[in-house]
Amino acid sequence: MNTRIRDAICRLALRTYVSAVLVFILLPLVTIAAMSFTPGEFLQFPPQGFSLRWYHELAASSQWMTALRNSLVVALGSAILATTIGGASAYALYRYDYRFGALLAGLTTVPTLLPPVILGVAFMTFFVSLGVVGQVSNLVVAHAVFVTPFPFVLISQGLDEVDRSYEEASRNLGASRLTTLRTITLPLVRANVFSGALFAFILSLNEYIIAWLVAGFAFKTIPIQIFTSLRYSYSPIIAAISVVFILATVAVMFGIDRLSGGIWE
Amino acid sequence: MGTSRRSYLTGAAGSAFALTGLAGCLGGGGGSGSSTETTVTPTEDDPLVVSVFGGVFKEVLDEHLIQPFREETGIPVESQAQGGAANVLPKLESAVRGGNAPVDVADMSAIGTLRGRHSDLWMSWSDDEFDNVPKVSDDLITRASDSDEIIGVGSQAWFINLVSNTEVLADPPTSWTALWDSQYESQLGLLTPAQTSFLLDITAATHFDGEDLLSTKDGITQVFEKLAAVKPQSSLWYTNEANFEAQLKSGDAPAGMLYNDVTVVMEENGAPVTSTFVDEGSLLDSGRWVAPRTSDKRGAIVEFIDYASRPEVQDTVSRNLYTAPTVEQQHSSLDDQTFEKIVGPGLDAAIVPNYEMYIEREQFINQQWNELIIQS
Amino acid sequence: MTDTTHVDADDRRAFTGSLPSPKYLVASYPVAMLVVLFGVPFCLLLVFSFYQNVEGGYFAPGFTLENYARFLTSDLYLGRTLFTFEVSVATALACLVLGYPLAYYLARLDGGFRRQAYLTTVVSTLWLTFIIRGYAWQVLLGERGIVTRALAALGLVPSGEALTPGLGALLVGMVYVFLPFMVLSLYTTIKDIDRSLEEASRNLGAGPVTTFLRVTLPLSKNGIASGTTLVFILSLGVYVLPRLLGGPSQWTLPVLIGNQVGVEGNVPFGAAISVVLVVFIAVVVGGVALIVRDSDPDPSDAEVEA
Amino acid sequence: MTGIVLEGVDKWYNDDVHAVDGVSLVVEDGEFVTLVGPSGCGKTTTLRTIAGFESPTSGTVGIDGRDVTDVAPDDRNAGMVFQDFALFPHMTIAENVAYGLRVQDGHEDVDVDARVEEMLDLVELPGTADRTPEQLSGGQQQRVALARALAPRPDVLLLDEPLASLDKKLRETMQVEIKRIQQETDITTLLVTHNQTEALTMSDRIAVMNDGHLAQVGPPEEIYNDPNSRFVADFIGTANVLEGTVTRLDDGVATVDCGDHALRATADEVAGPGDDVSVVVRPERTALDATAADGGADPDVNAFEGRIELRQFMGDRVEYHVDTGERTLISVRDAESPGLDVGDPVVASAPVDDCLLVGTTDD
Repeated sequence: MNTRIRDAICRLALRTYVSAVLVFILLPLVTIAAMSFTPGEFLQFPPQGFSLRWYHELAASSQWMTALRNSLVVALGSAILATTIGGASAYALYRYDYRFGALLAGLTTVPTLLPPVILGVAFMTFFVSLGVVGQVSNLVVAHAVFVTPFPFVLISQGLDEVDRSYEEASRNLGASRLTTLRTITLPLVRANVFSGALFAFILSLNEYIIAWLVAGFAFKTIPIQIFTSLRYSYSPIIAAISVVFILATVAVMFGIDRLSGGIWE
Repeated sequence: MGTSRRSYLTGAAGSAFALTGLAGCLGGGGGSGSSTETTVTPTEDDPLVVSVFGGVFKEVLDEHLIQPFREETGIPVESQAQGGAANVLPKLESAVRGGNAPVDVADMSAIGTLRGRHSDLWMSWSDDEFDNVPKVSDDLITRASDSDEIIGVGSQAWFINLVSNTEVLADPPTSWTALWDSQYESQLGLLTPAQTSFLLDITAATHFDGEDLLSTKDGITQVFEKLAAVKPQSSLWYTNEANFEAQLKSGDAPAGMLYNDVTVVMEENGAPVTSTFVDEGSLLDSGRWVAPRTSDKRGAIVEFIDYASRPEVQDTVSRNLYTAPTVEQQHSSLDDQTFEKIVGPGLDAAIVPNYEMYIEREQFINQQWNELIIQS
Repeated sequence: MTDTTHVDADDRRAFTGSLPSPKYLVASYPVAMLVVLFGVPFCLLLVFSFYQNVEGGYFAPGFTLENYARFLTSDLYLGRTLFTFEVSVATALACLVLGYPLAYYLARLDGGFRRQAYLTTVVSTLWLTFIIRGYAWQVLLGERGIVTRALAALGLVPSGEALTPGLGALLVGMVYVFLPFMVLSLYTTIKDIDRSLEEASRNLGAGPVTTFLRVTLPLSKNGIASGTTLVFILSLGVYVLPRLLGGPSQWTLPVLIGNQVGVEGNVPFGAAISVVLVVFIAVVVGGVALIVRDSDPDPSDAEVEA
Repeated sequence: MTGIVLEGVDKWYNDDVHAVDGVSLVVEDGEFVTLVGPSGCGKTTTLRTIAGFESPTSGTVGIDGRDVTDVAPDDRNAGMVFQDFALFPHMTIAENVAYGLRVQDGHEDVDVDARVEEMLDLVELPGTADRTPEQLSGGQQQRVALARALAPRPDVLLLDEPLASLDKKLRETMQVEIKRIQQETDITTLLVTHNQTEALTMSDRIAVMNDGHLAQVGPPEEIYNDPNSRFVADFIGTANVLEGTVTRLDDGVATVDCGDHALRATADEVAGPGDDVSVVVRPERTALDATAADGGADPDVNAFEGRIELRQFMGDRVEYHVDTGERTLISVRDAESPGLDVGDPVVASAPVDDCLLVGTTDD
């Protein structure tokens, strides 16, 4: 066969395939978005008409708004906590040698590799044993541990790229260790710190099973609220909140990408 | 088991206590000692918190129970949606153990009420504290195991009926024997897990002349063996009503077991479905108003439960939710047609689950049940 | 992470001075937090797995092997373990086969903008809760879902029948959820393969297929190993998708754990299943690490890229 | 007050790498000393020990009359210029220069601003205050690094290969600049470099370091003209080194048997008959003559017969490699002197005074 034709066929097949996969990835999102604009009572695709009805109902629903507020509070708290833990761990490992350094690195990264349901059960036994049940802080702590690997890894990457001589120059100019951390090291890895925190935030925001096992009685985050609602009906309001979440997630991802100057490159 | 259940519980509580002590201030004074003697009046900042089932339940109860109660008594009250009863209880248990129950009153399934009783979670009352509770059907009152005190008062009752899609099945099944009828192979939607489905009770009532069989392990095994024969007919084991509703409506699973109230709502919304009170008796399940014993609002709790048990409140809720009122029929003012639609041949004709069995043989039943529905 | 020859000048002062070394002060915060907030819960999980369940009640402290015995002697649970394993393997392999061409295409795409747009699309779903994604597929594969209708129109499935719940729906959902991990893992590896190697092969007269099989594929084996392991491990832990897209016969171990703890109130047994699953994962990770020890298949690295 | 005092500084890494081996060195007030040596000789470690980034295994470090061995880097008041300049990329030039003052207490803003201006004037970069490091060229960054190090008025200035990343032309300019600034500020300076030309042109004194210890310390002329070891001779400048054994020693002149030649060389008292030694001859001290021109042997001159093997034109001079049979000698002549071509027979000769006897080993 003619080589050029053969290559062209290969390339065409590949491009067709890639398009198909991209459709596969986008289809569910597009469908949900389209259905959220239905004026009717039920999920329909294609939707009959266009209406923001379900977005209004969402905004007017104290249940959903409470869940949204809960989600944001938990995600914010756990992102901050996770960033301090992951950041300190990354800084310690980057700055010093420890005989058990690998152990600390492992301890920091392993929570994401474990099935979340197991983390959830572990935290449940933990808080039950402590006798501290139903506090929002429980969920903040549980999610923080779950998402710590992300700030850890991103900040480690950032520190890895920071030349040690910047810190030495600062110390040499008379800045104390803390001043150096504050004025040199942190500003230089700021993008990584924010990216890590945002990853942690978004992951906590979207996490279900740990939240369900650890959250107190009647405390609902958005994923819990969606799961519970699915039990009773496939209301378009679920599509509406999903769209809100998708947009928020994409916005945050975009922010991370801008911050870190293209994390995929 | 040689050791009594209570001694296990004491042990568990003891260890929880020790750990609470270790936790120090974290527990916020995790003392879970009886606080029933003191009663606090709810305020706007610290209202009476009532948890109810989510979805339509909450909407209706907010409008026809919570709001009117607040208007009439002036007691600040707010409602919360809880998840499905099954997964709520373990959390409530841990909360009460921690001494900080997040709600004052909960609408609890009958099984949940009994589980809570085993763990000594509930506040108890004597009959004479209430005016309206005596009108509630005795079957729907749960009492403490070691005294005559009331711990749970019927909130709503609901029937699990045989339902079918009228477009697919011209001749809807009316007997539970349909579940074993190969005519319905791969057509039926059935509830899971065991303590939501009550298929053990249905099987015992349909094939074994009543429920005595369920009092022994051998009997239960026998019932499970019979139950295994419904598997070929099942097209869907569901936990989410929405799941089966969609398939029932579309005819994907043209028949099955489903709550009468849910089905009636579907029918009224124009879906081609019908709900049938079964020849052998529909299954009657019900909820209870319970109060975690750690709540400090005893006075308001009693007032609320008594208000909820008023016949006219019960009737209003029933008219809107299509659940059965829990007061005896003579106190109800529902017209015959409505009564027929939501209670069918009456509470007495129904199969009442052997709730105790599900608790005493929990692990055994769950294991058997999982083997039944999961293993192919 | 740190060069081993560098010893900080401050360390010495730490031993001669009276102040605690900042070296250990810095590490003490993450170590303390992780030990207390992760290590302790995990040990408690282990401890609870030996507790006794109280029927109709809670649990009783003590030591019993009953929970493990129940798991290991039951066809039900062993069968579920096998099923969980099979689903995870199937997911990992399907993601590999489906993701490789895409990753290859993206890695070899010249245009910065187009690549950025495609990559953004691929990862756009990555951080979205499984629940929304599972819900979307529930709708798409429902009896009136457009995928169902499209497949029915093509005569691939009987018309008017929902594809969910079912094994097919579960696998579609799993692949959907984990494909981005695989693509990113492979993408970073393939991108690092020097393009001139492929060109050299073509130059020597090998066709595109031969070049792929003899050059590209062997050079990307690290990405393949880390991506496949990562997807496999994450698949083992999925709870939401079997609940949303599968019926009881598609329930995996995590669902059973969730049911034991959250529904049946049997925390000790749920803890025991958890421990078994952790051991299983550790064995798999250890095995993979042994097999590809010298080719750096660090799954956490792949996660980072993600 | 003495600028920098190192006393018996030893540095071991992990008990098996002996990076610095008993270095003692004094840099006087206002003096410019260069620490020169090949990569890995321990010179950077020595400098970092002075700055406080490394801690000596034993020995002491003194700056400005103060023992700073156990003092943190930020309390040593030793300004340092790093090899890659390490200008803070997230700060402007002015912020970089001001940094050392800002992190100290008690500096008024106006004072800081004045000092920044003064420093930028000193390094001849006025008007760059608001730019960022990446907007500057390599040479400009170098000047900023210098200004930043000098701004807090350090007691000593440490320069760690500051010119290594610059191209040749710029490097030469900056050598002059650094020297000028050092003289203007009269600051005690220790420069670390592997570049012998830098060492020779800039320093008041040179300390040659090899394998962790100091090989020779002295003014550039001394180091160049009178190396005390084969290593120093080889490392600083170009040298012809001939190995042999001392056969006779009289009046400070040794006769060395180099196999094919018996050389006469000016000897230090170190050598005695039977010692293995090296004889060092600088290329520019080696004369080249056409063979026919000379017949008799001058006792004060060592002569080697050979042929031109290679001719390299260097602009102002020409370098010849002469093949004398057993070895190749390098000789340098002015570009103006009569040309010799490859293959021409020549006699390379070096006066005995310019042939220096040193030990064979590096010690």
